[in-house]
Amino acid sequence: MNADEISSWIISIIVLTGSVLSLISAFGLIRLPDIYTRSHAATKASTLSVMCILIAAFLFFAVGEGLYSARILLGIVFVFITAPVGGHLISRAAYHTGVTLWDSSIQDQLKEKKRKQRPSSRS
Amino acid sequence: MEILMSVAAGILFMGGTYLVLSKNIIRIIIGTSVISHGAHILLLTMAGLKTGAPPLLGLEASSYTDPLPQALILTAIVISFGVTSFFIVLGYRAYKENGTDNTENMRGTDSYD
Amino acid sequence: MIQGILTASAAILSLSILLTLFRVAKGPSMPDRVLALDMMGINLISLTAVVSLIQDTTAYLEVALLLGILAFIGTVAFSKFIEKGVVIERRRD
Amino acid sequence: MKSNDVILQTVTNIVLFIILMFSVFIFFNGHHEPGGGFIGGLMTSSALVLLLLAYDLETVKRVLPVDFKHVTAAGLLVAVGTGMGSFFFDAPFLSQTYGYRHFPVLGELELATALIFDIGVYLVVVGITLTIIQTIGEDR
Amino acid sequence: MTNLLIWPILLPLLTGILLLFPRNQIRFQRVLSAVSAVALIAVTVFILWTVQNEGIQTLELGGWTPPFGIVLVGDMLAVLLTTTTAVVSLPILLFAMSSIGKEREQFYFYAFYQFLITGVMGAFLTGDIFNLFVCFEVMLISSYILIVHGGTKKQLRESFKYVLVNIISSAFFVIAVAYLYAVTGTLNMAQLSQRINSLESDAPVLTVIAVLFLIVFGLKGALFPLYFWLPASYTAPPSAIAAIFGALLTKVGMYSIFRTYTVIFTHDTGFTHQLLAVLAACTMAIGVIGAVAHQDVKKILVYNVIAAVGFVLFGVSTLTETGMAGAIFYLIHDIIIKGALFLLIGAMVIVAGTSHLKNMGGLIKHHPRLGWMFFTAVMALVGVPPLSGFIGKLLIIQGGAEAGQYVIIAVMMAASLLVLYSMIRIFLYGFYGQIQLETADQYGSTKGLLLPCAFLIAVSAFLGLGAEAVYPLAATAAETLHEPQIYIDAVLKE
Amino acid sequence: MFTALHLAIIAPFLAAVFVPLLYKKIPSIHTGWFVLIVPAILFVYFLQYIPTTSEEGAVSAVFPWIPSLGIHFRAYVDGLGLLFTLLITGIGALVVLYSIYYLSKKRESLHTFYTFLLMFMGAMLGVVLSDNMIVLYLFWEVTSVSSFLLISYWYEREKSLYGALKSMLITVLGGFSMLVGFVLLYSITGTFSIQETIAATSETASHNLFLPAMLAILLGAFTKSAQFPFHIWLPDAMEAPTPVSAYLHSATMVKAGIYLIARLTPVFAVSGEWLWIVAGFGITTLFWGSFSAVRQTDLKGILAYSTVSQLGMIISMLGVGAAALHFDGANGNNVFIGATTAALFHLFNHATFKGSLFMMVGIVDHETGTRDIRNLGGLMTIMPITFTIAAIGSFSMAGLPPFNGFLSKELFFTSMVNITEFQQFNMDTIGMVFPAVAWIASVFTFIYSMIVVFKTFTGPLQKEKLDTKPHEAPFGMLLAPIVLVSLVIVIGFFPNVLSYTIIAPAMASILSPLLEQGQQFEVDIYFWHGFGTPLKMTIGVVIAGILLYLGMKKWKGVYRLFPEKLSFNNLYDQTLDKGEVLSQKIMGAHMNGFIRNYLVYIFAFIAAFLLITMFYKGAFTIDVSDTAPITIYESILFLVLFAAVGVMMFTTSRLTMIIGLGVAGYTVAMFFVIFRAPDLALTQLIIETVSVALFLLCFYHLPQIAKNLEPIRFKAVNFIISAAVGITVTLIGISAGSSRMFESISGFFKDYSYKEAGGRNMVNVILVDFRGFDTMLEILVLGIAAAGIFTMIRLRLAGRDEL
Repeated sequence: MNADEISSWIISIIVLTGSVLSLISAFGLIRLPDIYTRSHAATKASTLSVMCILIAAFLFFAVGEGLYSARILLGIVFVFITAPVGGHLISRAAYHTGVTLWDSSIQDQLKEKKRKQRPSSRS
Repeated sequence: MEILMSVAAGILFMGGTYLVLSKNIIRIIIGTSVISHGAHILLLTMAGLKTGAPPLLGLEASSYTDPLPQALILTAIVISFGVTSFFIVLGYRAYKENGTDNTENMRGTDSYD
Repeated sequence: MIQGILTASAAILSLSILLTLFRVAKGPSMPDRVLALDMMGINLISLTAVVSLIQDTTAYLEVALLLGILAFIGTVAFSKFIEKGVVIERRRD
Repeated sequence: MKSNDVILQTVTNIVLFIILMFSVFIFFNGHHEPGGGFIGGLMTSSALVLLLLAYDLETVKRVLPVDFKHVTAAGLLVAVGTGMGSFFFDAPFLSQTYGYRHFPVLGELELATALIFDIGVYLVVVGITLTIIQTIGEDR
Repeated sequence: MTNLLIWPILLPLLTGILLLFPRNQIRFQRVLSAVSAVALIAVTVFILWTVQNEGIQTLELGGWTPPFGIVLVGDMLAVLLTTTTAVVSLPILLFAMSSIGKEREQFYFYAFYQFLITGVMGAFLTGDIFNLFVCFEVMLISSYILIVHGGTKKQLRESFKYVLVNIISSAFFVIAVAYLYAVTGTLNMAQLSQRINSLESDAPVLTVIAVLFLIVFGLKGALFPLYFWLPASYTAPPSAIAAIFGALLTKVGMYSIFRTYTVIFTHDTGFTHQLLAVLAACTMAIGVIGAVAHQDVKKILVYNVIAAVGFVLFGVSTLTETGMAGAIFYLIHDIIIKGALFLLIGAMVIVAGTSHLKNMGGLIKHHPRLGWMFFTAVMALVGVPPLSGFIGKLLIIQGGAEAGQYVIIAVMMAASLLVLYSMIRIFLYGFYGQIQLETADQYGSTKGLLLPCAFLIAVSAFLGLGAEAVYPLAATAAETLHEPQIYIDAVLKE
Repeated sequence: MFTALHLAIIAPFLAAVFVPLLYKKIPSIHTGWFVLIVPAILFVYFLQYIPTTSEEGAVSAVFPWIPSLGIHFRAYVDGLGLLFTLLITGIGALVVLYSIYYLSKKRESLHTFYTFLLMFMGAMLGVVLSDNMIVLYLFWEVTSVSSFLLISYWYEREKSLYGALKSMLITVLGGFSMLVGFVLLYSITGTFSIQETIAATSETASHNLFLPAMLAILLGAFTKSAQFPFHIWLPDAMEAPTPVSAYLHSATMVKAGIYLIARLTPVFAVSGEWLWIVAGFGITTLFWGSFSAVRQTDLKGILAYSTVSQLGMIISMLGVGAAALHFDGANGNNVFIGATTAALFHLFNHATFKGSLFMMVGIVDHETGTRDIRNLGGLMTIMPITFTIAAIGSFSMAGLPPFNGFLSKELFFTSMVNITEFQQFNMDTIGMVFPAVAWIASVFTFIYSMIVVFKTFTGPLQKEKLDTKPHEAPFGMLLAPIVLVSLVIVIGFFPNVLSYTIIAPAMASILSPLLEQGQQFEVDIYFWHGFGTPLKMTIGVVIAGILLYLGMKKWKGVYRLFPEKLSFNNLYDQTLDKGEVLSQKIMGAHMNGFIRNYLVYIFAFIAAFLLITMFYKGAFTIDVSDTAPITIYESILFLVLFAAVGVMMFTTSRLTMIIGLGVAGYTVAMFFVIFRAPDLALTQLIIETVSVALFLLCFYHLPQIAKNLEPIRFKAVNFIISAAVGITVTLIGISAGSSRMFESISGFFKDYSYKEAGGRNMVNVILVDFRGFDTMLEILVLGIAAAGIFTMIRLRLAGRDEL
């Protein structure tokens, strides 16, 4: 087993890990009870999965063809920046449009805060 | 694969046709978009899905995919984008002006006498 | 063998796309669907990357990056639409 | 509802830069790698759309005081103009040519008239996307 | 002279682009578009002259030899039609200037008009089936906008339907091209012709594709049973726009059937052309039935557009040189006379203040010139010699007789009679009958509207009386279509 | 060559151009005086052809109009043409003269009247003097059109319009049919020249298009000559001003059909069908016209039906005369020649007496304000000259001596009796009908002739029923009818004035095959030709006629046996009415403005056409040998696409639908990636995103989609249609993909993209270089769309009154 093959194996393992992670997060998306919990699965786990796979791709081309692809790096950075923001925006939208929490949720801090602000809020 | 993709195009056409045949403006407009997706998929399929490198000569592969259909699809996609966006706005304006999103109420009077 | 693993990964990724689509279809709320869409976008990035590994070509890397950008823009647009009903505001007050 | 979009706006500022860079890159690379006028133009306009999403029409208009309809027309003019350039060489309409030229600092570069044509395409695409979105956005 | 053939496309295109800049300078817009329209006539006539003297002209765009690049082919049919288009576009433009209204002029009316002409010219001249699609789209998107231009309720309502049908037909156009490419591996019409005609065995799938093309172009050209979209959408926009539609839009669809069914799909004429003939007969019938059913002058005319489609396509379906020459002649005539009639009806509606026959009457009292022009135009439409409709009809009948289609000839003559009936009713109850108008300009005046109509009628008369000058051109065109090898040799230069 | 002859033919048209000018510039003089010059000069001009045609035969001059189609304007003057020409110009001059007094220059718009009249005159000249069928057809149609205009001259009257429309529809129907007939003849002989067709008779007769061509042409002739059952237009055409009736409906236009039959006799006479059809229709019309005339109360109505009847008579004689061509030579044994003589002679006579009668009616109408015989009576003393005219005209029409009508009636009876001796086509048996019907019809002719004279001029004067106080007409108005009745008398006494100048040359044209070089027909018409069957028949007619006239009240009930509902007039009206209602039903049934229905039809037709073609032609093939393999993730992606489409189809939330569209679009992009099209994937992705953004932008304003808006049946139809479309697309896709027949042209792009166009991305090179034109037009589409959207949103003219 030479270096090339070893690296290939490593890369493919990372890819597989990434994809399994993605599958898990997909299950999370389906199984979890409300949007706020689902958003954890959707944003965190799948961000990790895509990171894995992009890194694997970077390695693949770096090792295989000696190509250090700036695009992949850029992509990684980009996903890293934007994924949380996206999750944030969706959750916020959900909350503002009054999507209810799971029955078993214990805490809703924002609600209390909002209640205090209500007189000034124009909502 | 070609057969599967032909079926896919057929499904897109079917879905698009079904949507287009409903009475609602939104559904109709979306239906046209779906139909054009079907047309593009079909154009790609018809050229043959033979394996080969993407049509980039830098890759120095032994065989390349047929680039011509891709160029045609690109043209078709862009055109249908222009037309669709026009159609969206048209649907919106038609709704605003006629006050209905139901095409059954958009018949227009056709009197003979 | 490696091709096999990569193909399997691609299959798993497609499967998770299919699963997210279930969420898109089911909802129940709009944000649920958008969330699922966001995740689907991310999975598509992964899938694109895997496919470019399978085909051993760098031609799709732009696609992957672009997908990231667009998934983001799409998410922003949808969540703004849900939250405010308007996608682009004339003037913020 | 007054809302607080600080997070979005901050991220947008960064991301916008990335997208615009990428779009210019993809535009110039178009002749050899995936990309070109359409995609570059669409990227640029999607960057501007992001700007519109994060801010609002008036702000963007202040930042970019351009009539995008004229951008569209100019783009068309550029594209048609490149085609007509071949009239001076008695070549058929839309004949393209290319050559390599040495530039100081930049080194050897390929110069293709097709690129000018592509600039036309780019301008048109940017022009129309923004025209459409602005027009609809301004509609009441 | 290399680039001669591009000018009919380039001229309106450039004009249109330039008109996009100064939106509010109506004077500039008018002058530029009129100048461009005149120049277009000059250019197309010059090309016609060149083609007549030197044979088929081609222009390999970008310098790429066909079939790899796009080639513009100016054969006699295409060139005749571009010339006719140029000739009809000028008077309609002038008519628009005095009737369309300031607001529309400010909102790019002239630019869209020029773009429409660009698309039409491109569709006539191109020798590439996919480029034909693109040209169609240019034409269609301009037509969408022209139909809705002004945004009245009726326009929005009808243009929605019009756009919808056309989007669907465009999608089918794309898949038709896809199928054709899959089977033949090329897009160039000349090479398509060459390849399909070189087939030894019969290719049933090509027949299916031919039928698909017939459907696609039939949708654009309002062939039975795909004409549903036409009547309402042609009556929605202002008269000038309706005129250019009535004159040109369906004609492009007809031209495409003409082209594909003579140059390309001639491998199974027993099926395809018989189908075309039957559909043509049904089209005539339904067109005149619709024309008889209505009392609204615009509707009557619009259904006559459909009937004309049947006449021309019947000529095409005969596949005889006489029949095709007749179809070409009739096509040219129909472009001119439909333009004239739409303008006249438009003027009529303006002066009568209504488009319904019941509310009209006695217009001839105050508007004799309008009335007599209308009468002349109707006679030309019906095919009363020596006006322009006659020669085409005669040749189509001859071609039909050569092809043995006696039943369809009978249908055609019956349809012609009903065309006469439907149109003469407008004259009888609109221009004749009880006088309804108190003064000449009770509702509107014909100022500036009659000259364009007169011009078109003069052209029609010239086509009929001077048929000797025009017929050889149509005959040459028909010969090229009848012998595709001429076309193939000219394009592929083998 | 454009000769003086051509000029003479189109002179009326040229003159017509100046009429409005004269009317405007010189209002003090009645425009008719200027117009009168034209027919007068032409009459004199054509008189000089008499020696030529009677001695040398035909004169012709060719002016090439569309020689490449074999359409030459060949002016051809022979005996037959000249006969008609002289009638047209001669009667034309008289009618114009009459009209000068009839039409007031103050009240009427004379310029239109005379323009139409001159157009008509020119057209008639053209019909009878053209050798080319197409040119003949041209002028034929112009006569229809100009007569339409003349009938509808008083355009504010409802009845004028009705009559004009009727005459136009029927005559143009015939015209079209005739044109088809000409084309069929052309496809047999290859020439449009009548003379050449006659020369080629031997080969035409056996052709299988011979009979259709004949029938088609006869339809044209019958409609024009108002033959039963197409005669219904003629009575309604009486709404025209009387000069028009006198001219068109007695002397000229209706005789165009007769001209055509006469002209083409040599071509068709060889067939028995011709004989039977022409003679049969003629005799039927003769009877029906005369029978119907008796029941009319309007003087013009009587004359109209009388014209119908007389035309039938002439045509029956022409039909019978065709029997002559079944024999050789023009010797005394060939008795059937006499029928042709009679036809031509009566043609002339009819023009004279009917013209005068029409003018007489016009005078009565003009001076009393009515033409209804129930209101008229006792005018004999007040209008003696008019009475004289009426009497002479009517007696001639009734066939009484010593007027010319008697002579032609005798000849008519002779020919009818003779035909029963013809040995072919069952003429000798069933042919007995001809003399019988002819006699009965003549009785009715006698009756209505008496009605015209006696109901108008004798009996009590009913002043209270008249609008004006009747008095004799001015001399100018009487001049023209006086000329005509003088002709009636002169020809009555000296019939042979016409024999060799006009009738014999005309017969030479009709029966040309019978003549040898330099030979002429012998035409002798005498008052006294023995106390034979014809004379007995005439005497019988007079006796029966007088009896029936006197006892009219007793048998008038016969007419009530023919219910109004079964008349051809009613048929015509019903056809138009029911036709309109039916067409409205047809259109209303499917053109209901509901776009969904239109689309259902369109899609159904598309699917049906394609599937039928496919299975009829056996085009469906599957060939899997050259296809790419299917991998798992591709099939899962396929499922994603499928699911997305399903979501879109069945959701009721607009946002879900838009998301579904986005998913479908992204999946399509993914397929582009898998199938190695990075450029496409990039474009598709961005465009999908922008489209979704646009949807969101616009649909914020739109309402939610109503649930369960559509009933199950509606959905089921949609589903079936859409499934059919989907299946069609798939099937054709599979079979087209399986039957690749040629190598694609794309190899070129691989070879030359970099070498010639300097780019490594082939797709991009194709877009900007190889197919740059596509791209240019494509961005134009985008530009137009953007400008259009801008326009659509900004420009709102709604609320304006749009027509």
